[in-house]
Amino acid sequence: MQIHVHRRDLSWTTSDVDPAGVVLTVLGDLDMAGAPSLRQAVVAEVANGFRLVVLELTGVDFIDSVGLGVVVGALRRLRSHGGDLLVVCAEPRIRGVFELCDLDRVFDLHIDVETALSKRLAA
Amino acid sequence: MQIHVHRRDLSWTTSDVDPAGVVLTVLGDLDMAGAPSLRQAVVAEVANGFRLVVLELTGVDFIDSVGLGVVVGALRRLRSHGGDLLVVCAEPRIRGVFELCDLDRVFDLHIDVETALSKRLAA
Amino acid sequence: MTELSGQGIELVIPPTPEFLQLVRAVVGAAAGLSGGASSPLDPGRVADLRLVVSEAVTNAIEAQGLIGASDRIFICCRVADDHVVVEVVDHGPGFDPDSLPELPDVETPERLHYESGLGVALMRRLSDEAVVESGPRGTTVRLTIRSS
Amino acid sequence: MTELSGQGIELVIPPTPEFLQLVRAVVGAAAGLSGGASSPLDPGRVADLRLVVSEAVTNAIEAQGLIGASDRIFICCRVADDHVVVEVVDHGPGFDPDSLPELPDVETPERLHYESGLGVALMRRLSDEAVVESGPRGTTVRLTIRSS
Ligand SMILES: Nc1ncnc2c1ncn2[C@@H]1O[C@H](COP(=O)(O)OP(=O)(O)O)[C@@H](O)[C@H]1O
Ligand SMILES: Nc1ncnc2c1ncn2[C@@H]1O[C@H](COP(=O)(O)OP(=O)(O)O)[C@@H](O)[C@H]1O
Repeated sequence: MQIHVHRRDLSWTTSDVDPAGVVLTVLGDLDMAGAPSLRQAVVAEVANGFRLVVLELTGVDFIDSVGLGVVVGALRRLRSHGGDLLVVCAEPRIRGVFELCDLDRVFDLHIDVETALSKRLAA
Repeated sequence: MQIHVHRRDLSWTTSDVDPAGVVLTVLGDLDMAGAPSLRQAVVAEVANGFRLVVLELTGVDFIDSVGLGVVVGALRRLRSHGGDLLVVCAEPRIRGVFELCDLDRVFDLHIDVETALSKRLAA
Repeated sequence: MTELSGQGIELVIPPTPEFLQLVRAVVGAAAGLSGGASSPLDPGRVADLRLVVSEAVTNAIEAQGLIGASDRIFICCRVADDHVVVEVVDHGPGFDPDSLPELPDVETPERLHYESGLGVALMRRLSDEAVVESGPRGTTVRLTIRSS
Repeated sequence: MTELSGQGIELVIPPTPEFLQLVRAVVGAAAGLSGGASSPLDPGRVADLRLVVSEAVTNAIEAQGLIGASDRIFICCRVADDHVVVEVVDHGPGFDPDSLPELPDVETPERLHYESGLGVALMRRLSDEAVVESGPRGTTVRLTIRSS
């Protein structure tokens, strides 16, 4: 496995947001080798009833089309359960790969978890 | 170049020791690609009149026989000018390579710069 | 084997995803190490190179997986004054790069049903040249990245 | 080319020291990535493997440098259940590994005049097997590292 996925309940961080939310912090290379771990992590959160996943990609060193595919699949899975996915990604190189594939039109790429959550609260 | 060599005058650190001393902190891989930079650094210090060189290898990630050869050559160069070389190396893997070649019988491998200098003062 | 195989770096790997990171490291390092000369590519273009090569090798691994071909995958990388050429050779079933399906518009809900299908587009967008030679015995992808 | 060349990882590099770090990275990674299975070597033995391979490739680069041979150097690495075998092939002038000069005793002042001559000894000490096939057209060194 080339990535690590750390989870953190949002209810634990702040009481202002959806208690059924979770932050998944991904570290490593999000490629064909790393993608399955992230896919499994998202499947598990949704199965456990979480409806808001914040995908924290700031520690991702590399992402390719397979990694993007998992992020797209995660959004579909959450939406189909009435939930939502927020993507956090500060690194220009990783943001650039989303943009190259026009996926910045599907996801807002937030600078940090706090910004992502506050924009959601404001919306 | 695969290594970086940082220099720091000892006279600047403490007044108890040889003012003509210098610490060379080496970072990186001390192999056939990295060795020339270290060799040049030692030659330059001796040419500039320094007679005590503390070689700080704690930031060395890899050393092989070429790297060891430069350390041996540095000792010879300093001794032939009436000086001395102290080697600082905390990392067991790097110490192990010295030991495999019996070079721990030529150099004391000190844990840190302070210990190296205090042992020298006590001697 | 190929017109490039006489020069530069070559790497042969088993067709499994665990080796992708290694391929990127080798190609990235080779692009920065043209035998003593300085790299023709700035860091941004090296990142592009790593990405397109990763896409090509991912496709090669997938293609061989489809037909259960355990042949190893061949990657070579030649660094010239102002560009880098990488070739990826597999023994998969081959494909026609000019008749790939298009993805739905990115802002439609259907788009979310497609988790794949972006690799060849990325290769084309980021490479200065992307040549595919493909047939029933396998595929060779040749990618050229110039200094920007 | 060699009995190993049908399996595992292969790497071909120009004969310059800049590529040594890359070779270590590839061999170290290959030893940890036997196509999905877990590595046969613990981290200490992987470090030994990186060291002996680095010594062998250093010698190959030196040997080709002596005669100005710009041929690339071939490295292959096969990972088995309980050991890793690496082969390094050069096109240098060859040598006789059984008639290398001995270094002076390590505690004598003369020893300090020798800045080289430790590589083959290190390879022999750390490898479970070190086989040298050498002739006027080049040298193949085959190093076997077993799990400790
Ligand atoms: N090397 C290859 N060998 C065989 N088929 C390939 C190869 N590369 C690409 N393809 C085909 O082209 C399709 C599109 O590739 P790509 O754009 O990379 O998307 P993805 O691989 O994610 O499906 C693949 O699904 C596959 O059918
Ligand atoms: N691949 C090789 N081709 C030709 N000569 C070699 C090769 N490897 C080792 N040698 C010879 O053996 C000698 C001892 O090698 P080694 O113990 O690695 O020390 P060093 O390379 O530091 O001199 C070298 O000096 C060289 O003459």
